[in-house]
Amino acid sequence: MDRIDVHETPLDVAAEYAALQKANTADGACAMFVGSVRDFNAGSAVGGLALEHYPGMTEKSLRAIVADARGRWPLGRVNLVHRVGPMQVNEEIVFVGVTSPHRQAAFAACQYIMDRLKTEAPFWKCETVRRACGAEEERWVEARASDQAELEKWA
Amino acid sequence: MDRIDVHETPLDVAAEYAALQKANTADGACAMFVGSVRDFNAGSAVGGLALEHYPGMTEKSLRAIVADARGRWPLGRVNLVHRVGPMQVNEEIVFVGVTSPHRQAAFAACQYIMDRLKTEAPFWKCETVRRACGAEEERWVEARASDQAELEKWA
Amino acid sequence: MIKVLFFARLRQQLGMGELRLEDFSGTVRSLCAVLCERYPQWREHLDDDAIRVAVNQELADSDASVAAGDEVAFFPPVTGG
Amino acid sequence: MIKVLFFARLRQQLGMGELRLEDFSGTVRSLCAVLCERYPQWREHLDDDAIRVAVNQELADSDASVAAGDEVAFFPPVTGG
Repeated sequence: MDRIDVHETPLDVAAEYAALQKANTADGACAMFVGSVRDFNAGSAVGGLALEHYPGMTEKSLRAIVADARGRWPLGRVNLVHRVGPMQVNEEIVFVGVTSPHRQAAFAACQYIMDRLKTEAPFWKCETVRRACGAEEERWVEARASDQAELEKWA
Repeated sequence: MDRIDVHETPLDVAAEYAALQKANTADGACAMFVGSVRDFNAGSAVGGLALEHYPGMTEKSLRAIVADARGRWPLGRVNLVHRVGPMQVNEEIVFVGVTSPHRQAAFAACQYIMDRLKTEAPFWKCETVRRACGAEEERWVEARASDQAELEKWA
Repeated sequence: MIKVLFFARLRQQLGMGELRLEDFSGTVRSLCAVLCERYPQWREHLDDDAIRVAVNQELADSDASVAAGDEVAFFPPVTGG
Repeated sequence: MIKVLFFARLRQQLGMGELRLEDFSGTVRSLCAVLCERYPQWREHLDDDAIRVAVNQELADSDASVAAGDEVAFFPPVTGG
């Protein structure tokens, strides 16, 4: 029922949505989230991103998060795909899609999965930052306190 | 910036997402919701749906809802499409997509737009219900108290 | 002249989708009273707290004013989405 | 034998992504002390409250036990999604 995948190739959001919706007559609600590479972060122009992960742990962590979401809400299909490796500005990093008979459950589960993923799934972003002088440098993205704070609403 | 549309032809979710994402380098977050026709509602098998609306008021109402969402959160693109007329089980009724630099804003705005639409946009669903004896009959869908209750979280 | 519209279940119950009323001026509540006087069989459907009203395509309450040129719509709670 | 992994910024700071430790048994905290004793220049990076730990690919705290055959990973706060 769950599709959980981590790969280096570009995400295909249309295909992910089609898999959630195809012949799914029981669920009237589908909530989705797509995170992609912004051109600006923490005051600097971003030229691209490389995503490192912990191969053995990543899928295990994502499966645990999705299982917890299923324990909280009545969900139909769950589809969670995360890209790793190098990627360009505007390319998709993560797709989360959740179907349910109920709109509130679909929204809540989609947001819950993202909030948990952001704080515990072993991914690390390294940005290529363009300085005003034209030089490029690599910079590890700092974790945000706000991501930790978002978790509290699910406690 | 906003695409708001009401039409009788099928929704194309892939195209709607593509329009939100294309060359959008400022927004790292895209939250979407799709509502579609379920095969079962309020204890009965559903064979299809016809959606009536109030043509003069519909788009006006949707525009006001989206404008209010923009007043609450920093949003990039907003795309709200609602189908009307006859449709089959599993077909899409509504698409809401919102982009933002921030994940929380995208999720909140998407859910807010759906909660407002569900309680004030002038659409009415008439289901074709299949009785156990094989007979079909048309039935106006009842509004849910829970939809009204959802609004309170935005007050 | 006022344009009055009915939608969905209410349209079916009243057996009418649209009517025009000459020389009315007052509130939504008094418009409703005029209609129920003219069509007594509408009262059970129209004089119902669940029924919503829009004046000139914006949601309104019973105290809203209605005058010549206005469009008033009565309908059941909405169920789109 | 214990397998120890380092990721992201921490991997770069320590200049090492993986090491193997013979004959260790204790807690995550004592494992960290053993590593900092062997590589004193690691202390400022490894002995930091922000650093997260996973034992056998599940998040763990400093009191978690580590024994032969375990895989222990140290890494900075995650930033995916």
